[in-house]
Amino acid sequence: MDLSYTAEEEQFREELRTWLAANIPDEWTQPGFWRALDDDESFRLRRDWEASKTAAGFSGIEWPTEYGGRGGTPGMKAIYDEEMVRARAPQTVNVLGLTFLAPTIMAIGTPEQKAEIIGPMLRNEVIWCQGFSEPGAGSDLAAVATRGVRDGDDYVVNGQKIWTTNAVHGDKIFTIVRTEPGSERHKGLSMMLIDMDQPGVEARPLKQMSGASEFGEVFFTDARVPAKDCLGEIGAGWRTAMLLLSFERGASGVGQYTEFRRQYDEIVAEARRFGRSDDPVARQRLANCLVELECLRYHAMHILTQVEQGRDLGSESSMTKLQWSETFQDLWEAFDDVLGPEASLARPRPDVDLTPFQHQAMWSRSVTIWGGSSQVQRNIVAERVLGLPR
Amino acid sequence: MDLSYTAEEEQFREELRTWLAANIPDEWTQPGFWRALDDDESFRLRRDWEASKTAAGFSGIEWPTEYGGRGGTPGMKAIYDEEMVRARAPQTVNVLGLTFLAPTIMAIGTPEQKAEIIGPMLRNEVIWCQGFSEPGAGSDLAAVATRGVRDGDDYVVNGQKIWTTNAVHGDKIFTIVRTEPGSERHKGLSMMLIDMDQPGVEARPLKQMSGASEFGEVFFTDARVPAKDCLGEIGAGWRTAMLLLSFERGASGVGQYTEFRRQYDEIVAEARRFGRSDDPVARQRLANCLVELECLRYHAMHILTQVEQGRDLGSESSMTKLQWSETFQDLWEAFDDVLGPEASLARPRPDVDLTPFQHQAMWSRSVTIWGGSSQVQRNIVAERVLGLPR
Amino acid sequence: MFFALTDDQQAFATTVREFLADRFDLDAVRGVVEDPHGDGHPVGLWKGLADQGALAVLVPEEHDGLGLGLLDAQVVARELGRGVAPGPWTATVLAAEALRLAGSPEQQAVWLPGLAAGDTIGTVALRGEAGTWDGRGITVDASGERLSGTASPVDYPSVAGLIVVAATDPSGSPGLFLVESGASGLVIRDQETYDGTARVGAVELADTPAEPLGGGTLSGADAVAALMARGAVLTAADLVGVAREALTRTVDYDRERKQFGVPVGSFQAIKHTMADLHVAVTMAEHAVLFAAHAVDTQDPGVDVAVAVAKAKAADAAWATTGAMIQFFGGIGFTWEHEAHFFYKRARRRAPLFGSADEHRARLAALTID
Amino acid sequence: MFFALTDDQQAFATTVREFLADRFDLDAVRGVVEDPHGDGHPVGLWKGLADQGALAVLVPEEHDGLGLGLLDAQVVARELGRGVAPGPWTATVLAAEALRLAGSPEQQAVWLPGLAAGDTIGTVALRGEAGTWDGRGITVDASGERLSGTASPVDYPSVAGLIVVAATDPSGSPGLFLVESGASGLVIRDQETYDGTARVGAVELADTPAEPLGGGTLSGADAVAALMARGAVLTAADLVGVAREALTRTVDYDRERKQFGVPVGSFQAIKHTMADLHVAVTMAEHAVLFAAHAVDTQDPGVDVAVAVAKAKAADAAWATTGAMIQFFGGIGFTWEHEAHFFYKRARRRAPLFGSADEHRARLAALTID
Repeated sequence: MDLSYTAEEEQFREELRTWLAANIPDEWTQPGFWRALDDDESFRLRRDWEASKTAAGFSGIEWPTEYGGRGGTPGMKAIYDEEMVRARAPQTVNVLGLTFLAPTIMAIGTPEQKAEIIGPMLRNEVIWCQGFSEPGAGSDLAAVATRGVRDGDDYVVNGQKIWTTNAVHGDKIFTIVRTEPGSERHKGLSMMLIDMDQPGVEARPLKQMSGASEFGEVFFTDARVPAKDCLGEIGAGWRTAMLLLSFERGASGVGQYTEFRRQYDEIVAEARRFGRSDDPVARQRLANCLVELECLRYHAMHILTQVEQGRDLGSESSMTKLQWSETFQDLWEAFDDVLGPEASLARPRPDVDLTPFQHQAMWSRSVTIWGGSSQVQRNIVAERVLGLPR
Repeated sequence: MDLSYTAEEEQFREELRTWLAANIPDEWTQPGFWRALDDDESFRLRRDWEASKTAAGFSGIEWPTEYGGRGGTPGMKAIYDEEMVRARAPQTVNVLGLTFLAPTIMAIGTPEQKAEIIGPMLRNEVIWCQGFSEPGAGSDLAAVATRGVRDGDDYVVNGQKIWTTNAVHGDKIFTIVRTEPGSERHKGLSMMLIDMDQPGVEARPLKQMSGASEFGEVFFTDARVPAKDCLGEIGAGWRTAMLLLSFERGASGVGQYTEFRRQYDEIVAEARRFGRSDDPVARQRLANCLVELECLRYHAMHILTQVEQGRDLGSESSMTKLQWSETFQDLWEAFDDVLGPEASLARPRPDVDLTPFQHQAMWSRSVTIWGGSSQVQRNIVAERVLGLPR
Repeated sequence: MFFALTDDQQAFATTVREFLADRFDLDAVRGVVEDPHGDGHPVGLWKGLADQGALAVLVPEEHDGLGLGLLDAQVVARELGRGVAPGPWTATVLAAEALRLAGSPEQQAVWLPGLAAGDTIGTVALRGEAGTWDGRGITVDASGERLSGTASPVDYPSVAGLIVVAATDPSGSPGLFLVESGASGLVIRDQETYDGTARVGAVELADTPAEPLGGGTLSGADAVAALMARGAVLTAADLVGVAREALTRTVDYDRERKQFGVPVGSFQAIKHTMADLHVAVTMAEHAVLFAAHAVDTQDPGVDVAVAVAKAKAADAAWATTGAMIQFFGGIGFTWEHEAHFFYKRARRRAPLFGSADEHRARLAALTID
Repeated sequence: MFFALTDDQQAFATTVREFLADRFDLDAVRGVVEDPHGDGHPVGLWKGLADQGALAVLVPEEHDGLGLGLLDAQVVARELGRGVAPGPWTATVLAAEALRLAGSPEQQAVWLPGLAAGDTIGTVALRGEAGTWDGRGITVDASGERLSGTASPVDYPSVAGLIVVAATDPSGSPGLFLVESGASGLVIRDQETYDGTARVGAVELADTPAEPLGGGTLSGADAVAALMARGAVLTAADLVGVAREALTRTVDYDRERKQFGVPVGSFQAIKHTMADLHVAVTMAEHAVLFAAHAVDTQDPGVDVAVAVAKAKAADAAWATTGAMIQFFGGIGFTWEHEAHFFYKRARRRAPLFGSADEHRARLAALTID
C-alpha cells in the first residue's frame, strides 16, 4: 500500500489549486448563488469559465496532448476531480461529451472526427448531448425505436430521446439510431452525431419531481444527419455504445467521495442545528452513511490503482455504481429521516433554507435508475463477476 | 371490530385452563426440564400426557364430534393454542398428523381410512410423520424421486425423505411417492400412508447446526404399502398434497404470537441482566421486533375472522408464513445482536444458561427454509395475490 | 372475534373513495400542487367531505355529529391518503377531538357544530421546531389566558378559524388552549413545503389571548397525550392509504411495462420487493385498525397499539413510495407523473405525531423498562 | 497510488491458504469442533503457522520477528478466517503487540522471541462481562502489582502461558499487566461457546501477582486503546475472510444446485442477494486493508478507519453467513454441513473488540461532535 501521489502529481495539484483559487469568484461558492441565476445565464457562465480553464491547461487532464489534453496520469485526473469539488468549482457543462464521446472518438473516430470534434468540445465551443434512453428503452437500451432512413448522403431521423442532460443547451448529440429497417435488439443500430441546430430537432426541458430540470427530451422529426457523421461503422452502433459506456469506468470516485463527504458534513450540521445530533439512533444512522462513504473512498483508490496498472475494470464498474448510488441515496434518506418534520419545510426557520437539501434528496432517487438501474447492475455483478447462470 | 370471544368460547378457556393447571406438573415448566431428559423419555412423557388430554376432551378442538373431536369453533381452537403456550404445556407430538393428515382424511379419505386413522392418531396410539421433502426436492416439491412400483396388491417403495419431524418416533408416514414410472413433475404422484414398522423403512435422526435433532431422515428400501393405503386417488398425489398443505392455514397465529411474545420478554430480561437494556440502539432493535410481533397478533385475529366467516384464505397463508418466520428470525437475530459477546457463551455467568436461547436462535435460521422458503412464499404473494406475471 | 370493518364502515370508505374519484381525482390534486401560493383548501372538496359527514364522524350527536369512533374516522383518513387529497381534514378533526375530550359543555356547544358541519376550520398546534411529540416538544408558554411562543409546523393555520394550542404554564404543566383567528399577537407565517398536497405554517403567538380548554373528560398532560395519540392514528391511517395506493399503482404499472421483451413485473427482484411491501402494508393496515379500536375501547394496551401503528405505517409508506419511484423507472421521477405526490406526502407525514424511531423508543419504554 | 497488497503479501496469503488446504482443511476443523472438551489448539496447525512466520509478523527483528506491519498480519488473519481455523493466533499476536507497544526492552527480550516462535502462547484479557471495548469495560482492579477481578470472554486462556490483562488502578487509570499461567490466585474458567473453532474462558484473578507493562512507546489508556484497535483490525480481517469464503461457497453451490429444473443461482432473488453481498464483502476487504495501513502509518484518520473496518466487516460477515444457510437450502442447516462453522464463527467474533453499533457510535463521536 502506498496511498500517496507522485511528486509530479502533487505539483499538479498545487498548480490547479492555485489557478482555481484565483479564478473562481467568491460569490460563486456562496450557498444559493447558482440557484438564483436563470438557467441560461448559469449555463453561459459555466460554459465560459470552463473554456478559460481549458485555455489554462486544466481540462482533458489525462488526454494525450495531441488532442489538446494535458497528457497527465490517472492520479492527476483523480486529483483534478478532488480539487474541483474542494474549490466548489461550477459543474462541468460538457460532461457527457468529455467523459464518453471524446475517448471513443480517440479510439475509433475517423481522422476528420478526431480533428473536428475533440478540440471544439474541450473549448466548450460545441456542447454535446447524449441520446441513448427512450421512453420505451430505459434499462433495456437495445429496445431503441428511433429510426434513421438513408436518403442520399444523409440519414433522415425520427424518434424521441429522453433523460438527455443539457438537452436545451446542446449543440450536437451522439445518439443511437436504428438505421437498418426491421432490425431487432442489438443489431442494425448506428451511433449518429447529429446537429441539434436544425428544424428537425426539438429539445424540451423535462421537469423533475424536485421542480428542477437537469434532464430534457429531444424529438427528431425528419432530422438530417450526413452518413459520414456516424461514429464507428453504420450498423455497429451497439458496439460503439458499449465502448463508449466503458469509459465511465474512470477514477472519478475520488471526486465523488469528496463531494458526498461534504454533503455528509452539511447534513450533520443541519442535524446539529435542529437538535438531532445527540440522538443515539440518529447518530447510528448517520455513522452508517459514513461507513459506506469511507468504503467508497477506499474503493476509489482501489480503482485508481487498477487504472494505473492498465487493468481492464470490466464489470467492476457495476460494483462501483452500486456502491456510490446506493450510498448517496441512503445518505439523503438519512437527511429526511434525521431531520424529521423540519426536513420537509423550505424554511423551518426564517433564516434557514433547506431547499438545496431537498433537491439533493429528491435527486438521489434518480441515481439508482439512470446509467443502468441498481437491478441491472446487480444482474451484471451476479452474472459476470460471480458467474451465476443467466 | 369486536375482538372478544363468545361466552361459550370463554367458558371453554376456563375449563381448559383449569385442566391444564391441574395436569401439568410444576417441574415440567421449569427451565431446562425437557432438555435434561433423553429424547425417548421426553417423547414418551409427552405422548402419554397428550393421550390423557385427549381423554379429557381437549384435543381435536374444532373437529366434528364424530371423529372424536370437540366440535368447537375456530375461536376455541385459537384459545386452545394460546392457553397451551401460556401454560407451558409440552409440545404436541403428533402435530403433523393432527394439522395436516386428519383434516385431509376427513375431506377425501375412504370410510375405512376415516374410521381407522383419526381416532388412534388423536389418542397418540399412532404417531404420524410427514414425508414430503427429499434431498433433491426441497422448495421444488414436484421433483419427488421416491418411487413406488405396483406389485400385486402392494406398492414397493424406494427412496429417501428428509426434514421429517419425529422420524425416529414415528409409527406411520404420509408421503409423496412417484407411482407412475417415467412421470414428471406434478403428474404420476400418489400420497401413500406407509407403515414405518417394517424392515424396508429406516429412520435416522438428522443432527442440526445447534446439535439438536428436531428432524430426521427416512429411507425406503423395498418398503411395502398396500395400494388401498393411498390417500386420494393413485396418481392424484399432487392434488392431495395441495389440499393437505392448505390446512396449514389455521388460526394458530394466536398461539404463535403468545409464544414469540414470551420469547421477546425473555430476551429483554437477558438484555436487562447484561446491562444492555438501556442502550437506545438496542432498544430500537428490540422495539422493532415488538412492532412486527404485534402485527403478527393482529394478523392472527384477521385470519381467525376470515376462518370464522368461512372464507377461503388461499394464498394469504404465504403472507402469514412470511410475517411469522421473518419476524421470528429477526427476533432471534436481535438476541445475538443485543447481547453481544455474551450471546455466544453457554454460561456467560456460572448461574446463567443461555443454551436454550442459542438453540432457538439457530432454529430460527430454519424457519425461512422449510414449509416453503421465504423466496417461494414471495413468489406466491407476487403472482397469486398481486397478479404479477410468472 | 371480528377483526374487520363492518359493512357500514366499508360502505363509508367506498363513498369517500368514489367521491374523490369522481370529484377530486389526481388532476384536481395536481391543480393544488401546482398552485403553491394558493390556500390548498379546495372548497368543493371540503363541502363534499362535509356532506358525507366526514367531518362529523367523531363529534357527539348532541353537537350535530355522528358520534362514531376513531375506527370510523380512520376510514376517511385512509381514503384521503389513498387519494393524496389536500385540505385541513385531519387538522379540523383533531381540533374537534380536543374540544370533545377536554372542552366544557359550553365550549363544545360553541365550536363543535361548526366544526362538524365544515363551517369552521380547525387545526392543532402541539409542538415547536425540532421538538418531540410527547408533550416535551411544546414551545408555547401560557401565562394565565395569554400565550406566547411559536408552534411549527402546523397544518393549514392560514385557513383555520380555530387553533388548539398546547402550551405549558409557568409550573411546567401542559394544557390545551383555544386561539381564534385574528386574535391579537397571532401571526401565521406560511411555511413552504415540498408536499404540495398540504399547506403548513408556523403559529407565532405574542401575548395572545386564549381560552383554556377545561371541564371535559381529560385535562392537562392527559388531554395533550390523548390528542397526540389520535393524531398519530389518523396520520398512520393516511400513510397506510398512501402506501396501499402507491403499491397498487406500481404493481399495475409493472404488470404491463415491458423491458427486455417481458413485463418488468415478471422479474423476481421486482416481484419479491412488491411481495414484501404487500406484507408490510397489509400489516400496517391491520395495525391501524387495531390502534383505532384500542383508542375507542380504551384497551389497556392502547399505548402499545398506537405506537406500533404509527411506526409500522410510517415505515411502510416510506418504503413503498420510494419503491414506487424506483419501479416506475425514469417516468416516476418526473413532475408530470403522480408518483411524487405519494412520495412527498409520505415523507412529510411520516414524522408527524412522532417518527417511527420515536414510537419505537416509546415501545421500548413500555415493554423493556 | 498503490491500494493493494504487494506481491510479497499476496504470496504470504497464498502460502497460508495452501498450508490450510493441505494440512488443516475443513475435516480437520470438524475434528476440533466435534471435540468441544479438547483444548482447540491443534499442535500441527500451530507449528505450521510458526514455521511460516505467521506468529512473528509483527515482532521486531531484534526479537527474532519479521518486523512487518499490521497490513501483513491481517493477511494471516484473513486466511485463518477463510479456513475457519482454530487456535490462539490472534490472541498470541495481540499479546506480542502489547509487549511491542508498551513493554520495556527487557520485557520484550524476555517474551517476544518465544511468542514469535510459537513456543509461548499468549492472550489478552481486556474487558469484563457485558463491558464495552473502549477501556470503560475493564473489570479488573490493580493494586500495585496485584490484580483482582474477572475478565471474560478471553480467547484460549487455558493454553496461554502469558496473559496480558487490562486493569485499572485505584485512581481509575487503565494499564496493561503481564500474568503468567500458574500465578497464584489465577483461575481459568472454561466457557463453552457454540463457535467450535475457538476456545474461550473467564480469567479470574484474586490478588494475583502481575508485572506492569511499562517503558515502551505507549502506556496507560493509550496502550489499551492501541491494543483494542489492533484487535479490532485483526478481528475484522478474520471476519472478512469468513465472509468471503462463505459467499464463494454459496455462489459455487447455487451455480449447480437445481430446483424447478434450473440452477437456483439463476433466480434473480438469489442473484441480487449475492451481488449485494459481493459488493459488501469487497468493501469490507478494502476497509480492512485501509485500516491496517492506517495503523501502520499512523494516519491521522486511523480512528475512523479502524471503526469503519470493524463495523463493515462485522455486518458483512453477519449477513453473508446468514445468507449461506438460507441459500444452501436445508442442507446448510445440518451439523454435517460446514455452513455452521462460518455462521457461528461470524456470530461470535462480530462483537469482539466492539460491535458494529459500538464502532458506529465511535464514528459519530469522531465526525458529529
